[in-house]
Order: sequence, then structure tokens, then C-alpha cells
Amino acid sequence: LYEPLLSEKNSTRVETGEGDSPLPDDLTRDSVELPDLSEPELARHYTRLSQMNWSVEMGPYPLGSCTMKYNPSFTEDVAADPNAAVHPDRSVRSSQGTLELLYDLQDYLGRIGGMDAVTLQPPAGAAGEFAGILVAKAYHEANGDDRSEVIVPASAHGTNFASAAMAGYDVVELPSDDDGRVDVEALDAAVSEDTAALMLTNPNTVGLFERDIVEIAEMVHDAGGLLYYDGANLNALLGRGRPGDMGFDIMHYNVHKTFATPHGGGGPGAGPVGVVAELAEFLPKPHVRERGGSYELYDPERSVGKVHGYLGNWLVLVKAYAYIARLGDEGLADASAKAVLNANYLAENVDLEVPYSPFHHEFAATAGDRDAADVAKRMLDYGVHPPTTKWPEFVPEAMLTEPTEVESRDSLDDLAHAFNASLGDSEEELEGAPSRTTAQRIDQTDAARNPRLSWHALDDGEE
Amino acid sequence: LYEPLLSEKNSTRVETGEGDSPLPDDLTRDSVELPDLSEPELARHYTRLSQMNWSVEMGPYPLGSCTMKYNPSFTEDVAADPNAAVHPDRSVRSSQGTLELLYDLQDYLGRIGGMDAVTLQPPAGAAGEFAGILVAKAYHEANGDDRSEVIVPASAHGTNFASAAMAGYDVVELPSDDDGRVDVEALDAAVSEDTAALMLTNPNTVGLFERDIVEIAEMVHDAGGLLYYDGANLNALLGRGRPGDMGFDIMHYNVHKTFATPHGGGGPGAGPVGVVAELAEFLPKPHVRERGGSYELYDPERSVGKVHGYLGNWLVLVKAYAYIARLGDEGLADASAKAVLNANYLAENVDLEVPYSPFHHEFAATAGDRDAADVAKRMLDYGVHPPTTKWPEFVPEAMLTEPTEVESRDSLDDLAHAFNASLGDSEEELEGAPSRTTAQRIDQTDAARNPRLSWHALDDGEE
Amino acid sequence: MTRGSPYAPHTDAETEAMLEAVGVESQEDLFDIPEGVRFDGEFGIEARSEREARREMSRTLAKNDDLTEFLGRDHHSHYVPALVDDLSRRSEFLTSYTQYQPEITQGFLQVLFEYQSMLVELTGLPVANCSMYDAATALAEAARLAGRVRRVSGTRVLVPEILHEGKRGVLDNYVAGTDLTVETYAMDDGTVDIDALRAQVGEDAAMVYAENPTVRGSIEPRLSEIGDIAEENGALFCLGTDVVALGLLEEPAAVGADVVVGEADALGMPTSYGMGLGLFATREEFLRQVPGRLVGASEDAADMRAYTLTLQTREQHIRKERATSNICTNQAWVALRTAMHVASLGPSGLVDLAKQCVTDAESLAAELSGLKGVRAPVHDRHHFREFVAHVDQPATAIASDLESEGFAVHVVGEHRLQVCVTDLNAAKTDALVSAFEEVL
Amino acid sequence: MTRGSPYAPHTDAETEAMLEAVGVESQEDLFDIPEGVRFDGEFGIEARSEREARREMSRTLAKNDDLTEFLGRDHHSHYVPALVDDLSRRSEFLTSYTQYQPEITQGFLQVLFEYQSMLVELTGLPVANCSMYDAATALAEAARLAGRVRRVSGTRVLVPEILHEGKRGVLDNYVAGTDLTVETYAMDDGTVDIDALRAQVGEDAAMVYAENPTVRGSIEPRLSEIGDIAEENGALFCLGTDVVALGLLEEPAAVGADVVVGEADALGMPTSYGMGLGLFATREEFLRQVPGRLVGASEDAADMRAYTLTLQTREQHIRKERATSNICTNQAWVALRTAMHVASLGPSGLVDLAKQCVTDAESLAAELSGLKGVRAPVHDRHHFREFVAHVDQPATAIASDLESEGFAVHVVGEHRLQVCVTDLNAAKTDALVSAFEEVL
Repeated sequence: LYEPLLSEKNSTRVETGEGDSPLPDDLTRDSVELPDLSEPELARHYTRLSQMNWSVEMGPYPLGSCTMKYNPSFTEDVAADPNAAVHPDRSVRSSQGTLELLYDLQDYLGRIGGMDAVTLQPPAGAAGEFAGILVAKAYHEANGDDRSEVIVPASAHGTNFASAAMAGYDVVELPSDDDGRVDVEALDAAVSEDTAALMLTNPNTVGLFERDIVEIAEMVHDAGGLLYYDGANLNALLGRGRPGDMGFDIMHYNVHKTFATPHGGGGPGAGPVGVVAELAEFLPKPHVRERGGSYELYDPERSVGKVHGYLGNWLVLVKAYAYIARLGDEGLADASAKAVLNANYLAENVDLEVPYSPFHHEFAATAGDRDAADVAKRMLDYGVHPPTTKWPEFVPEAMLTEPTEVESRDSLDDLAHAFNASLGDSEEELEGAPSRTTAQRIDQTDAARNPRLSWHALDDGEE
Repeated sequence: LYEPLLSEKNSTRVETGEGDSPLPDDLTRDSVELPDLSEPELARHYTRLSQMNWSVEMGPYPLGSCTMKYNPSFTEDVAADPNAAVHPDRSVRSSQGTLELLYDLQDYLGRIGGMDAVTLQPPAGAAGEFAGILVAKAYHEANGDDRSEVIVPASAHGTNFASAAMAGYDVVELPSDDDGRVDVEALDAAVSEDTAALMLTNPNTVGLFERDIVEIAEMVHDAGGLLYYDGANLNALLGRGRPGDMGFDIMHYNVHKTFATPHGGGGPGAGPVGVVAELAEFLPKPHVRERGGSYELYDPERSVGKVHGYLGNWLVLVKAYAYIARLGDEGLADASAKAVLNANYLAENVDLEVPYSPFHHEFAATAGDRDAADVAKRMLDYGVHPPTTKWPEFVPEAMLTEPTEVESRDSLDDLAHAFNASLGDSEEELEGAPSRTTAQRIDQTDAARNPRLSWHALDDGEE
Repeated sequence: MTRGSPYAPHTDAETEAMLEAVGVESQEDLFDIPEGVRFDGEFGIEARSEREARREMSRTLAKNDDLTEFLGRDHHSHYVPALVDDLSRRSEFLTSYTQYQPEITQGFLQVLFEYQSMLVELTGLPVANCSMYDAATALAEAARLAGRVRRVSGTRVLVPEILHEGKRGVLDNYVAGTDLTVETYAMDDGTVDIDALRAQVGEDAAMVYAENPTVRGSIEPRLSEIGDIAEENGALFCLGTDVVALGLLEEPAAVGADVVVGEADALGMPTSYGMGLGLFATREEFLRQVPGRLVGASEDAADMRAYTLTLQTREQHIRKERATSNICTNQAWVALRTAMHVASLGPSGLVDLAKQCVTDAESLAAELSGLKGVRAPVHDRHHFREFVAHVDQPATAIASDLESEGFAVHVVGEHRLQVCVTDLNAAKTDALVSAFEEVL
Repeated sequence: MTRGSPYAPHTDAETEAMLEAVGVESQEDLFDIPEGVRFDGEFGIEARSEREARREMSRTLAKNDDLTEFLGRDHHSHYVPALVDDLSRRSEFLTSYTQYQPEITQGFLQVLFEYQSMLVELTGLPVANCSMYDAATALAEAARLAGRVRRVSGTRVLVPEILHEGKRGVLDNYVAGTDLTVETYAMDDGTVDIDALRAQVGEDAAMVYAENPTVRGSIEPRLSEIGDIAEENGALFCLGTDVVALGLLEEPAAVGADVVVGEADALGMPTSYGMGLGLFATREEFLRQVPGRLVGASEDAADMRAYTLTLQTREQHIRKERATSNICTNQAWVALRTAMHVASLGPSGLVDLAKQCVTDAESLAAELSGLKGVRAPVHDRHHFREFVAHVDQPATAIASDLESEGFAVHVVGEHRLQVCVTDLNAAKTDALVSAFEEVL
């Protein structure tokens, strides 16, 4: 299986001066060289490439912390509605459909997270984190409160650190306790009048619920800080517990995780941010509200401003709305139940130790004396996608596994088989893996040492 | 690669009496047992099955006489227009859009074939043949002319024989001459006052133009017979010659061949039938006409009646219309030019004798002392779809090859390579082929000797 | 880049090189067409860009009025899950050809095998083909089968007097080339008049055809008696039905059906101006007389289960004029969609949908009957999806007025309308009733 | 079959068996949530069937008025070929995750590599990442990059006074946590006032940002001078543009651009309420400071070319708070669509489309200028897609009246409207001009 680059098939250089040019020469480039192929050739190119790609419609995608669920087809049709294809600079009067849908989604997300106000502007989870931290910062500044630190558990997603840093905060890393949860004593030591916020994921990145969450919230609040909820693992809690009820002040939602919008090979996502009432005036602008049966945009009084040029990833939000409307209360609660059941059932059938429990929607198994990354590569040969490996770091040779609710028992059994068969294979087989895939093991080191980032950078003679 | 049957994944038997039944027991069945799977499981089932299937978007599909061209995506979108989803029993007044489109398509096809009137009712090419022969029969009967025979060249498509027989005609088979064309002397001998029609494909099934077509037409007409054009090979003639101009009285169009509607793994197609003015009153009912700017349905005066319960395969006709509208005069003429060029270029590069020429859109190579079917199976191992084999029968070990205009020179070169590499392989390799495919060589004899036509017929223990 | 066909990939340079390889100077040189019958290519059809073609056709289609259709009469549709559109449009399915090379078309073959299996389950008959064009051609093929099989000596095909005109028309044409004749038998209050049929049938009958539900939506209460009458007279019993009705109504095999025909595209397809999917199932003994394609299971050289088109010696490309039928291209992709829809529903979903066809029709008939000047259903029968309503005023006028209100119903008699309700229009029944009140 | 989530495949029996295997009695037993913070599951959100959800949302969206939009201002769209919708929707692309296992995601990686390559060609810069969220975040990331790179010592980011408010807002937020400051420089007749800029820039500038075309559609005539000014003062030159403009206007590398940002979704996406695709390209020397993902070529164990995400040590999941950016999920699928659209156009198609953006805007401006009370374009510049028109009457009133006639335009001043024309609305310019006549 090998598909040449578009440029290797046929390229043409076109002079912009050919034919009539509506611009003087000094305003135009001379020429442009691009692939030049017919529609049938392009259709085959992309069809073949698609056949060289794993997806959630092909089989399990148990990447821990990524919540790769089935993406219902009908949500695509809704997003393709011609009436959804509107420009953000239309008048509010002529955009009532869009605004109503956004308003209702704000409302749904508020209910689901136990939050009082929700912005839909952040175009991804990390952008949501950034927006949320901006809100915290604006809140403290409004109080004349100069705080310089954001506390983040060592096991947190890398984005938490980066988002806090982007907002100008110093990041204070918090170690885990022996049970894999927040070390409350360490937190007590870390929290101070410099603490702007504590960012937490709950269940955390090994699937454990932070049992001391109420105490943690009190500690942070007593010090004048805010509690931020990273929504990456919200799928474990749907209908079972709400961040707002646990004392969180700010949270983001990852709609491509919890609400099954397609991940699209890397994006687009959407990272709505919910806040408690006290923080609503700081949300990004504009915001949608309802007045006398119609919907309007307004700028919250002390808005942090913009985190996206317009109002975010609209079409993704439409799909998230569709998913929530389809499931309703009963479906949402069932999603978390089955996600947790699946993780527990799978762990039961995988021949690996799981150091931390009781876990919920995901578990961090340890590959012990095997290299977790090699085991993962070998799993590819058994026709499944492997879990997240070597993360979180405090679990040795971690294989962080999240099957989600969409897997059937049969497919979990297949997945367990792939784990166990890989573990039973020799070191040589592991290091030589994968061999039954489109590409064999790819040299990452060389890719980074000798970056070739476009077809221009490839040697002509290379195959 | 193996995908279990739906029934092997999960089936449930449901009693129809469960819950409230709105009918008395004696009007209902007791129960029904069907596959019982969730949407994610079904999505994966069909996605995996699709990945076990060749299609024209994967590569060349050079089946001679089948004209497997690229099917433009946009035609699907047009057919999915909600306004196309109408019921045939609506009033004419409320169906003007559908009727206008059908009327215009009748007109387009008339121009393309050089015919005076066209019915769109036949749901496939063979149904078109049947409808056309019914028209011929009605015409003769209207003339008080009792004719019992339809003449068909030995090299014709099997449907010609079957359609004529279905209409109650005796089929007279006409041999080919040494040049691969109609044997005019033999025709002279065969034509008589019993001749209802001669059915011809032109270019014929080895791609040769029937040079004596004008003489042939005269012979048939002089005997009081009609000349029928089988449109299967019309792609070779687009914009170059029209059946109506050659003396044909009746013709069918294969829209999934000439006009690129997708073949759908076997159908649906559409087989419109064009006739000269004299025969228009015999066309199936109802027919579309325009009166004072609006469109209506009417029954032609001496209509042969119905060949489909309604008006045929509407959604297929919409796609054909879209294709014709996209190409226009220039595109249609280019399609035939490139189809013929591609066939000639490919033949030039294949290491096989092509006994008959000058061929147009397709050529019948002979595999000589190799088994054409085995060569074809071996070609599968080289990643292409092979040509039609062992047909037409008068070409020994025929490999009837029709690349169509959509192949690029590169893909024709790949195809030639697959031919030549297969021919270079040993008998053992040919007989053992294919080995790199989803399934290896399939036992056709056993399938027919021991028919297992449903999952009910499979032994439980079978894998 | 390309001029001419946007779907021909040749650049000018490539065309030149290829002409040179072939050894001719121009494309025209490749055509061996006598001068007298050459054509100059001027059809007078203007080429459009993709965008223009879409816009133009979209405008044309928008000339169809925006009506809520309460229409049925052999062309039914139900809500099609998005899954079906999405997966059936995958090019591997949509743009593939008939499975003449089964080793690389196992996917489609398996889907067709599963489709056949679903129909076997639903009809109770062991052989189902993988499609006819529509119910009308399926019925006509059934009659031709009856004319061919050895155990039938008669030549008369009996069909109900209330029958869709399209079915009758196709049947007439399909048997015109045989020694079969078609005649009608009487109905009694919308379903078969059993006594009349018994009296009429005789030993020279080749086939008795009955429908359940009928084209009027009535559910036949005495199916097995019809089967018995046919059997006793040496005729085949052909039953017409549809794929949803099969989920609830009596199993055809259980009432003695020899052949089952009908529409299967009530599942899987949107309303599509009568485009259909003919289902065709029969007994094992008629296997070699079946028209159309059959997919069977077999094994490959590695002894794995594999699927293939089978018993092709029945077909026209092998048997020519002695084939069981001339059908070649069929409705395979529609069958794929139907199979996907059946699988999406599952057994409970199918049974529930079928029950809804009964209850919704019943409720709507009752509501209409509550209006002054309307009586429904006319027939004292249970109904499936649709029913006939008597209206005191002229039916044509009422239908026309309803159309102005945005609703379409059938006119089936001077004072008779026919109304069909499915999950697609069920939410609009109140509006229909109001419109009736308005126009009565 | 299933209750609860329609996308969880568990039958009751399977659930029971799995619970037993796990060793608990009920699903609830698996949740380790203290009683005080448990939730009862009652959000008050009603579940809908797929059909109901579609119908309801379709009705809601239909509340958007049916307007012909002549709107642009950083959110542009062109006709998207059906091919792009069809192929991008293939589930192998749409439902895949980031390519952390490159051996089974070569397809998407190659598409992203091709996307990067197209941007390299169009910008003339050797490094393009595989997406930012939108032009605004791309600009903001460019400023942060300028703040990080060694050769820049200044801290002032200079942006044009005419700038989309969304870009300015995001930029302000992205630099708030750094020592960078943002200030505006003057424009002259719609494009950069070169002399004012030269006077203002100084040695403490970190970055000079200019746009071509501007948010008003004006084509910048003195780009290379801006580049020179930036270079002479040790600042980076960041150029904002879009993927169509790149097909015709001056090549950014040729005018000294260090970073190119802008919207790439002008190709590949329908109008989508501001959803974007931030393009980001830069010089080789800044490679390790680039935000976002990069796809590189490498080899696999069989020495075949293969693609992989590379230089990930820049990213947050490795480098945490020292990452070049917090971006993780990006707009990969939009980039795939854009690449497909560019490939569909080919070089001639892209150049032609860009030329059309100039000529259509020019023609429409001329036609509007022909009306009494309108003058267009206001700026004595060439324009791309859009331009500003002076209207004698209050702009708000005219825009509102035009909306009643079915057209949307921007109000950008008391007496200024902005009008954008692309292939999507070009067929309606006559109607727009008539509507103007109507409302003036």
C-alpha cells in the first residue's frame, strides 16, 4: 500500500500573467505551481488515503483521556443544513435560528455541568482552559487581588500547564498521593494568597474520583482561589455528579469527547466554558441571551474579550447539540454507566496490573517489565488501536485505556485478546512491530532530526 | 479480513404479541428473528464490508461492455435534493419540477441519439430492450403485420436474446464475418417477411464500427423490419455519430454506462428508449409532454402500456441529467474521444494479440494459450480489476477490455503492467491466483451444486 | 486543466504523447465511422459548471410544490436513518459493479447475502433473490415462473380486481409473449371474495395472486384459504406484500405462499417518484426457475467462507434466450439500503413500526370519520398504513382543495379518497384533519 | 433493543454478564462518588428520536432568514465542490483521532503533509503547520513567536488601525501574559501609511503586522517596503492574507514576510458562522518556535517513505508550560477539506478564482457607483472580493432596508457599507444593485 503524493502525480506551474490579469504586475506573484489533477484522480487519491487510516468506525479506539466514541451520522446531516451556513456578521434579527440553538446549547451545558453561565466561543478544550483562566484572572483583578500562581497536579493534561502559562501564571506542580489522587497535605502547603486557581480533572487521569473534592474546594476557596474543572473526563460523570455541585467555579467541556462530535483526525473541537454566577460577567464577548422571546448578542460587562475571531466552531457546536438532544437525561446517564462498566470489564480481562482503583471510565494498566510503547505497536498487528502509552508518568510503563460506552462485550473481548496476545509475544516481536500495517515502525528520531515538512523538502530520488 | 454475518453477531426473536398488538392474533405472525445490533456495531459492520469491495473510486474497472466510469459526486447531491423526494401520484400541477426535468432529459437523450421521442420508464437496459421490442411488436401489429423473428448477432449481449424471447419472438442468431462484423450476406439470407427487428450494437462487442450500417439498415427496412440499437456501447459514439442518423428506429440508452450514473454493485440503472417519430405513439404510458409552458403526463395513443409500476428509476434519471448538463456538447464529444484513445493506448501496451480492429472504446484481446479467466484472477493480485473474460465467444480466450475515458495515462500504464506481469507468471501462479485479495479463489462449482442462499442455510459449525 | 470532459484526466501533452504511442495524428483518426453517418457533435447542450448544474437543477426541482403527502398505493416510504445514507453512499458500495470477481467484492456480496437472508426470515420461504426492479416486475416474473414450472399445467393468472394499474400493465406485457392469460377475480369489502375465487379458479389456473395488505391498505383476513384454493387447483399462490408488513402480518410460508413479491424499498429509500425494489422469494423446488441474481455461500481456496453470485446458468448472459428472465442490472444498491434499514430497526423496531402502520391508520380513519361528510375506513377491515375514505362531496374537488392547503391524498373513486399515514407524516395528521374541516 | 444511550450496544443480558464478570451487582456500584456530590441524573433534557432531533433542529435553523449574503470581513467562502463534502465525510477521515500511531494513520498524515506543502508553495516560506484555530489565533501566536525568538529584542507589536476586532481581541489576550504590548499604526486610503509606519516603528518593535488584502478588501501596494521597515528595525514582518489571495497577490516570502497568517478556510468550508482555519507559515529558523502540529516525512522499518507528527517536543503534551503554545486539538479536518479544495481547483483554477475576486469586486463597485448617492470603492486601491462604499444616507438604514429586500451587507461607518462578492453570490449582483436602487 503506497500512494504517491499529489505533487508526484502531476503538477503544473501557471503564470499569473497568462490570460487577462486584472492587476498590475507589481501587485501579483509571477507564478504558482500546484498539483494539477482531474476529479477522478483526486477521488481515487483521497479514497485510497482514507483506506490507509484508522477510525472509530473501524474498531475500538481506546486512547485513555481521549474518549473516542462513535459519532452519530445524523449529526453530520444536521450540520449540513443549508440554514446553518450563515455569516457571523448578519444582523441578530436575521440569525435567530443560530442564536436560539446556541442559547439552548449554553443552557444544556449549564445543566450538565451544574454551571450558571456558559460561553461557546473557545474552539477547543485548550482554548477553553485559556478562556477559563482568563476569567479567573479578570475576577481576581476586578477584586484588586494580585495572584501569580496556578496549581496543577503533576498527573494533569499538558494543556493545563500550557494554558496557565499562556495567561502569564507561574505553574505550581502538585504531586499525587500514594493512592493516585491529589495529595491534600501537599495542596494545603501549596495553596496561598498567590493561588489564582487550582486546575483539576475529576475523575483524574487514572480514572479515580477525587474523593476529597469538597475539602479541596474549601481549601482553595478559603485561600481566595478558584477551582477549575478540566472537562476531559466528564464522560465518566454524566448524570452522576456535576462539577458545579462539587465546588468548581469554572470548567470547560470537550465536546468531541463527551458529546461525540467527530475528532476529524485532530480537530475541530469546541471547548465551551461554564462558570458560576459570580463569574458570568467576565465571560468572552459576545454572549447569547434571550430577551422577550428573541435572542441577542451582548458583551458581558467585564468580559475578558475574545479567544476566537468570531464565535468559535459553530458547526461542531451544532453536532454537540444534536447529540445531547438525541440522548437526553436517560441516554447521558447511560453513557457514563456503560463507559465505566466497559472500562472495568476490559481491565478484568487484560493480563496487566492496574495499580490504581476504583477507576471509572479509564484505567492505567502498567506493562511492568515490558515497554508500553512496544506493546502498543504490537497491538496494531492484532488489528486494534492501542491505548495511550507512558502517560501519566507516575504509572510505570502506563497503558491508559478508555474503551468508552460504544464498545460491545465482543469488541472488548477482542481488545483484551490483542493486549494479552501482545504481552505474550517475544521482545523481538514487540520491537519489530508493527508488521501487518500500512507502514511498518516509523523512524521518529530521523523525522525530527532531519525535518522534511513539505514535498519541496523531499529529495527527488527518494521513494 | 473476515467479517461475521449480522446474524452471527447478535439476533433476537421478538414475539409480535409482546406489548399491545393492534391486530387479532389470526392476522399476525407469531414472531420474527432478526439481527439486533446497535448503531455503532452496524456502522462498523458496513464500513468493514465496504473495505472488502472494489469500486471505481479505487482504481480502473476495465470490464468490456460495462463502461465503468467515474461517477461525479455532485450528482448524488442533486438526487438527494429534498424536492426530488416526491410521490408519483401527486397531481401534475404540483409536480412541475419533476416533470420539467424528465421532459428535458427526454429532449437531451433524443438529441444525443438522434431520436424523435424518448421514454424514460424502463428501469434498466434490459427493460429498455424489452420495451423497445414491445414497441416494434405493437408497430407491426398495428400494420396488421404478423412477424415472428428477431435477428440478433451471435456476438450480441445476452440480454438481446432474452428480451426478444420474453416478448414472444423467435431469436435468429447471426454469425459474425471474418472481420468481426455483421456478415451482410448472412443477414441477407436471414432477413425475411418474418423479421420484426434486427438488434445491433454499434460499435459492436469487440469495439468495431459496423461500417455497412447504412446498407444493413436498408436491408432490414426493405424487408419491413425495424432496426434496434443496443446502447451499451454508445460511449464510443458520443458526438461522433448518432444511431438515428444511421437508420436505427429504436434504441435504448444505458445511463449507468454512457451517463456515469453509479452502478451500485448491480443496479439501479435506467434504460430509456428512443424511437423515430413514426413509433412515438407506441411508447409506454404515461409519457411527459409540454403544453403552453407547463408539463403534463399523457398516454400515447397506441401505447404498449407499462414496463415498470411507475415511471422508472427516477433518482437515477436525475443523476444522468446532471451528468449530461455538466458535460454539454464539448464534454460529451471529449468523453468518446478519450474513451477511444484510452482503449487504443492500452491495447498498444498490452502484450496480447487483438484480433479485430480498428476498435473504438474497447478491444477484445486474446489470451492465446493461457486461460483468460486465470489471467484475470492473477490480475487481481496486481491490484487492478481485470477485464471481461471469455466473451464474446468468437474470440478465443477473450479479454474484453474497456478502460473508459476516466483513466489517466499513468493508470493505463499500471493496468498494462498488471496484464503483462500476469501473462509472464507461471501456470501455477495463475491457477493459484488470487492470493493477495480479501478472499482467495472461490469455489463456484460448490456454490452452485450445494446452494446456501441465506444464513439459515449455513451449518452452525461452519466458519 | 482539462477542456472537454471534466472527468477525463488527460492534459494536452498527455493526449499528444498517447496519440503518438498509438501512431495516429489526431483523436478523430481513431474513429472508423463512414462519412455519411458522422455527426458534428452539436447537440445544442450547453456545458455547465458543477455549481451551475446544481443551482439550475435545484431551481427546477423547487417547482415541485411543498406538499405533505399522504400518499401510498404501492409506493411507501418511512423515515430512513442517517446511517443508511451515510454508509450506502460509501463509494466502495455505490460505484462498484456486479460482483463478477467475487474475490474482491466480498463486501457487497455479503450485504446481498444478508439481504436475501432477511427476506427468507420474513417470508418464511428459503429462496430470495437479490432484487427485481419493483413490485410490478416481480409479480410479472412470478407469473412467468408459474408458466414455466412443471407442476403447474394451467395458463390462467388470477389477480384481484382491485390492483395497482402499474402492476396490471406490467403483468400484461410480461405474459404477452407466453401462453398465459390474465383475469381478475372479485373482491368483497376490500379483500378477496373467497367464494367467488373458489368458483372461478378451476384447474387451468397457473397462479392466484393476492395482496396483504391490498393496494387499498386492507388486511386480508383469509389468506390461508386462498393458499388452499390455489393448491387444490394445482396453481401457485403468489402473495404480494411489502417489507414492513412482513414484520407483523401473517408469515407468507405459513399461509401456503409459493412465491412472495412486493416492494422492499418501503425501507431504505426516501419517496422517490415510484422507484422501487422488487422483492422475490419462493420455494426451494423453484430455485432453478428464479429470475435475477442469487448470492450463495461457498469457500475459498483457504477454506474460508466466501460469497459469490451463483446459479448463473439461469441468467441471460449465459443462457441467452432460454434464461429465466432478461434482467441483468437490477436494484442491488437499493437492496443494500433496505438491508441496512432493516438492520437499523432490528426485530423490535420492525415489529413496532409495523404496528404503528396499523394504529396510525386506524386513528386517522377514526378522526376523519368524526367529520361531517366523511366515512372511513370504507372497508370493514383492519388496515395497514392506508385506507379508503368516503366523502359526500366530489372526491376530486376535495383533493384539489386539500392540495391548496398543502396536502396530497389519492382520489380513488367519485366519492372516495385514499389516505396513507407513515412515520414521515404522522406528526401532521392533526393538520390534515383540520385541512379536511376547512375544505369540506 | 437498548434503552438509554442508542450508541451503547449493551443488551440487558450482556450488561448483567459484564457486571458479574466485574464482580459488582449494579452499574451504580462502579461509581466511587461521595454521597454529598452525587447527582440524580435529572438535567431536564428530553431524549428525542433521530427523526425528531433532526426535524426540531431543522426548524430552529429555518428561523435564520433566507438572505443572500454579501458579507466577508475575514470570513469568506467560495463554492465547495461536491467532491470535498463526499470525501471529507468518509469516516476514516472524519472519525479518526490525532495521528499518535502513524503506522495506521498514514492516510491522514499524508493529507496534512500535502496541505502543509500547498501552503509552503503559496507562501514561499518553508515551514507551514497543519493548522491553527483561525486567523485571529494564528496572528496572536505569531506575536508570541516574535516575543520568543532570539533575534528579536523589542516588545511592541504594531498592527494596522483598520483590523478585524476579533483579531485584535484575541491578540490582546494572547500577549497579556507576556511582556509584549500592542499598538496601532495609521492607514492611508485603506492601506498602510508607509511613512507613518516608518516613523513609528523603532528598534523596540517585535513585530509589524500588515494585511493583504486588508479587512476592507484593499490590496496593499507597498508590501516589500513594509518588510524592509520591519527588517531594518529588527522586528518580524507578519503578513495576514488568505488562501485564495495567495494564488494571485505577491508571494509573501518575496516581500520579506517572516510569518504568514490568515484564513485558509475560504476554500473547503461553507459559510459557517465564523468557524475558521488558521494558516501559519514561517521561516526555517523559527521552526522550533512554531506553535501547533507539524507532519514530517520519514521512513519506516522497510525503508518506505512514511509520514509522522514530528518535533512534538514543542508541544504541550511533552513540554507542558514551556510549550510553544497550548494548542492541542486543532482544525485538522478543515485543513483536509481545504487541501481537497485546492487540489480540485488546481493551479489554473486557483489563479482564475483569485482573478475573479478582483474583477467581480471591481465590477460591482463600478455598478454601485453608478447609482445616485453611492460612491465605491471609497479607497483608491485595487480590491479583492470586497470594498467599502460610501452612501449619502445613513448606512444602518440602508443595510436594514437591504435586509428587508433579502440582502446582507456590512455597516462599517456612519455612511459606509462594505460589500463582498464571491462565486457564491456573483450571480446575484444585479439583484443587489436593483435592491440598492429600491432602497436609496
